Amino acid sequence: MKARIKITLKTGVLDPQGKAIQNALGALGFTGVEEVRQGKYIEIELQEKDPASARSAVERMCRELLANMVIENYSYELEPA
Amino acid sequence: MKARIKITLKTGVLDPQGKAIQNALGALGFTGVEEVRQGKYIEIELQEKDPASARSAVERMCRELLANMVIENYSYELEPA
Amino acid sequence: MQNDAQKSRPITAEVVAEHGLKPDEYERLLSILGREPSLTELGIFSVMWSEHCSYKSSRIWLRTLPTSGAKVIQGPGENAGVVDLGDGDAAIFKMESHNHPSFIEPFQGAATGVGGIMRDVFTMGARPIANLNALRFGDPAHARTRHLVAGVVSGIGHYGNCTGVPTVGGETNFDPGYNGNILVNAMCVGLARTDKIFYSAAKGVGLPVVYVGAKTGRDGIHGATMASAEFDDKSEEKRPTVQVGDPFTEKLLIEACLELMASDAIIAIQDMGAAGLTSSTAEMADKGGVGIDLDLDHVPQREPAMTAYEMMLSESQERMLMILRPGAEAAAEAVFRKWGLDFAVIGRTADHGRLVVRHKGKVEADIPVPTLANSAPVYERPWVRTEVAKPVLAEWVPAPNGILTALQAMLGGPHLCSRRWVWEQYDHMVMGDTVQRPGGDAAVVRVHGTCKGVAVACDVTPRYCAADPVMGAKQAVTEVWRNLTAVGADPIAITDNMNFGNPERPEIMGQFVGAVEGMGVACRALDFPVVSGNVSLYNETNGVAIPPTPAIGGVGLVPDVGRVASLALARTGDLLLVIGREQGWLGQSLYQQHATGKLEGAPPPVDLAEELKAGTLVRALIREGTVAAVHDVSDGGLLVAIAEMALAGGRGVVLHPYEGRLPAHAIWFGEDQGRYVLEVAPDMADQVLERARQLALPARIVGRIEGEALELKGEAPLPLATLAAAHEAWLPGYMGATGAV
Amino acid sequence: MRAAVIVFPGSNCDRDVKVALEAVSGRPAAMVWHGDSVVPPSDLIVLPGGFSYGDYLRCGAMAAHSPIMRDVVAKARGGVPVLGICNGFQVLCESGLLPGVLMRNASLRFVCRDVWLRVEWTDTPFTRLYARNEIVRVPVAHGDGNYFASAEVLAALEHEGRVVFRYVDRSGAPTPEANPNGSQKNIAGICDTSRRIVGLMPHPERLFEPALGGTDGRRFFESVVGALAV
Ligand SMILES: Nc1ncnc2c1ncn2[C@@H]1O[C@H](COP(=O)(O)OP(=O)(O)O)[C@@H](O)[C@H]1O
Ligand SMILES: [Mg+2]
Repeated sequence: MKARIKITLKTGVLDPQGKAIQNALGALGFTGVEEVRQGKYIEIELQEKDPASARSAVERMCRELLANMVIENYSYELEPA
Repeated sequence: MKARIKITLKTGVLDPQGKAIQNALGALGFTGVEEVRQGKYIEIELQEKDPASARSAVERMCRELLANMVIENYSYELEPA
Repeated sequence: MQNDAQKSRPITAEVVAEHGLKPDEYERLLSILGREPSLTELGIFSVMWSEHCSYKSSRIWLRTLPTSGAKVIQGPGENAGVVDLGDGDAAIFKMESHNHPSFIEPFQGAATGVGGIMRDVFTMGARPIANLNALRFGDPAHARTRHLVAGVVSGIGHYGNCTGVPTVGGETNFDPGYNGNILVNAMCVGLARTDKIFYSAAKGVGLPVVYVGAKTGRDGIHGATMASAEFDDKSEEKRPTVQVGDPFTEKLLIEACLELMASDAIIAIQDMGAAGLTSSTAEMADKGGVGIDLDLDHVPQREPAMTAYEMMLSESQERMLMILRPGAEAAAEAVFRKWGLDFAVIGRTADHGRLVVRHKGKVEADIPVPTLANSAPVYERPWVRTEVAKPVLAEWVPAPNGILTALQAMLGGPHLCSRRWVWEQYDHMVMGDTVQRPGGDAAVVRVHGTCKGVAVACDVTPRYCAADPVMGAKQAVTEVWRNLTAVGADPIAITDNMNFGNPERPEIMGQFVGAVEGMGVACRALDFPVVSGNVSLYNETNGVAIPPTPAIGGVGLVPDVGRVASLALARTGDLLLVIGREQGWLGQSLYQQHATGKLEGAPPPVDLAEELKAGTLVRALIREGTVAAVHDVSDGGLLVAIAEMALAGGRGVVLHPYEGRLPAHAIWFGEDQGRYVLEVAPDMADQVLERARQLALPARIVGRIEGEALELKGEAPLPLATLAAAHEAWLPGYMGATGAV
Repeated sequence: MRAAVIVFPGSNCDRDVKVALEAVSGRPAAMVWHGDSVVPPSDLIVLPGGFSYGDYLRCGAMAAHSPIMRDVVAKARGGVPVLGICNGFQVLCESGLLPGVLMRNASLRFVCRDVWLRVEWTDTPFTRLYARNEIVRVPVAHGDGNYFASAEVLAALEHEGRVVFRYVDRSGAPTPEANPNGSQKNIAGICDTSRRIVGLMPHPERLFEPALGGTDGRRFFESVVGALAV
């Protein structure tokens, strides 16, 4: 299966990249940009065919490596490859 | 409106991060990880209420700043904030 | 076999053109092969015959450069040049351009440029100890400049910082002449033992040909030919050829190669640079006088369904090719696996003298090696000498309202402002041997575990070269020599990066010929041979060429890092002396540009005999400890040099008013060559002046270190704080937060 | 003193810190490969600076999961002093031995320059020979040194006196200008509750002899060598 994982900063955690993008957009003349938050997007191809076990694997990958739970949240979708 | 933007590497473009993550997952004992690709996930809050103009603004943001069109593709969803 | 080789896409005129081969060049290929090439063979020849790999326009002129000397161990012809540092130590170095890729994708283009030049150095057995980069951007006001600066600088930092090699120096210029073609010239210096230097000749038959490093993908296919093609507005379409670098893999590759090199497993080794597998196999086989049988099935591949054509032309980064001693495979593989790198035997050397490329059991190419390596056309392109304008008299250039006001304006502008914003993004201290950091005349990196140091600097003044390529190139070589001298080093040798426009235009070719001539003259007079280099032509967009830019990188030896000089003023009460002839030369000077908005006339002449005398004296004074600070006089002239010394040391100077016959502004801002500013204790001044006099070198006292401002009779004092603020503000102000994303 | 320096793929200050340790202690430091499972008996474990695993994903994240770290964590919990410099500090945070995380510099640019540090506490093995509130000059060289922790953690760090180094100006004031990366409270280095595990972004090993332009970093190593002289 294929996992599409989004890793985002928890609210309240400052996001220098997001800020910089927001400023840059302003400098480029884009108005009305109220907030920008930057996170990570990770795609993983798994041999696993069974949704349940794929799900638990991805859960563990996120908690153990992909996300730093101090500052980040994660969410993901699974789909048959 | 709110834009959820995914920036991904074009196929064929080397993704050192993805490769490193794949190796690390293997070292952590996750088997059957066939490929990992890392991209960016960006959320933007826009004052704009009109979907059509929001869309065209986001398109331009992606092309002009957010995505490096030399090596990256982008895709996004728009939703009422 | 040949039938196999011919079974593939028909070679039409379009296909030939796509490969950048001129019709007459294709005719030449047909007669050499005696048959129509396969598509793979056409691709192979197109990269081998590209300007970038074949040097077909520059070769005959490069031959005229002095390349030997008492300290030269290896001159041009290998991956990098090698010079002797004594005690069994050798410095291995080279400079190479990544101009076109950096214009198209500044971050990756610059990053892979750094990676490529480091591989040229460690492939010879050296651990890289210093990186430098010479950067030329367009007009700051040009729409793309800011974006290019941000991308190039972070790309260079990204790669050098991650590999743990200090980036200790370079140049950053802005000039509208580079609006359409920026220059990114990367230089790397490495250290090796003289008895452990590795070469690329694949000597011996039946030896394993080994591929190590990263996997091969479809990266930068035709990068080599692209680097030799003139830009036009459609260049955007060339974008997919940009390669992505992985400094992490490079770092592992450095460690793995050096670890294996400590054994005797390697017979020959060479990086896969431009034209990857093609040029590395061809060059190694040719130098070893052997043939090679390659089986592409064994090449580690990153993408499915790669063709022989793609594998032979791929420019995927972080790859090396080695010829091993038979039986050493297992031990060698263990080393590369330990470092998590691919290792594959992809062929064997053979006695048939041909490069035979098989893929899936089919012969895709079968070419006699000598033909492949040496049959590239060599052109003696028509050229015309550059007209040199008459010298500009100092009187013709208007005086400023105030000398110090002009100084502040100039130091606070793009040409003379502090480059700190750039070099603070580079780790210039990693490896723990950086004795002199960026910001001075030359950086000094200690030879690890000794008290010796390697001094490095790179330089060229394109406005001088544009006005007079011969004198400009002479000046570039000399200024590098002077920069090394100013820190107390014995200059040893140079590498160069010749950046020019389209050589098919006689006036451009004339610039190249003139520059090579000027370099040769200076190198001979200063005993400062050329041991490596690189040529980048076709730096031209819609018929507009860059200013001729022969970038020179120099290496020198500091016998004792405890006896180096810096430009920072050290002691209040000391006197400042200037040595060297002063004639107030304002033609092509930054002051002329500041005052008139134009650059006119001939550039300042270089007197190599006087340079030698001045340099020898300065070096002696530094080693005796007679001088507390030294700075050579270059861009902006005497007053700019003094101001830079004051800023670096945080000490003010009371300037002695000039009372000679020349206009004062010509004395303060003239760019006469061959000069140094020295800080000496008052009781030593007479002795130093006397020693200069004995050498018939003009020398005089120009000021005294005192207070916290620059003071000149008849003008309001210029506080250092004010000057520093202006000097430091321009670049950060210009860049703002860009490059951040 | 027996020191062990852990070498991750991509570490690049391992040799620098080895040189400093050996110069001060006069004893060879053991270089321990990330793939090993045991750290040889040591009085001190050092996680050096660099770009372990290319700093991909998050700085220090992958190194924190490399085989050797299990034993490093075990020995640290068992009382062996552990020092993390720059990337090593990031690894300590990612592995949970120290709280918080090091985020991208607020400027989003890599920064390499000397900074002024205030030594806040001298009761760690690494700061004994400094004076409390002494101002020292030490280089930083990082792109991700922006210390972040939750309000509770920050309060605890301050209250328990675990902020060991702070970025300050020359006069000792923790101003925003003196902060090279946007760290909360100008935090440059912290320790754990046992005060034996210390992580900092600046590189004391880079200014420990006159030839390199300064010696303020030297006492850092003299402190720990003295403390552990056995
Ligand atoms: N301008 C030059 N001056 C002296 N030597 C040069 C010059 N240009 C190229 N060379 C030498 O020609 C050889 C081939 O150059 P290049 O193709 O850039 O090396 P590589 O293939 O290793 O990148 C090298 O030995 C290089 O030092
Ligand atoms: Mg090479």
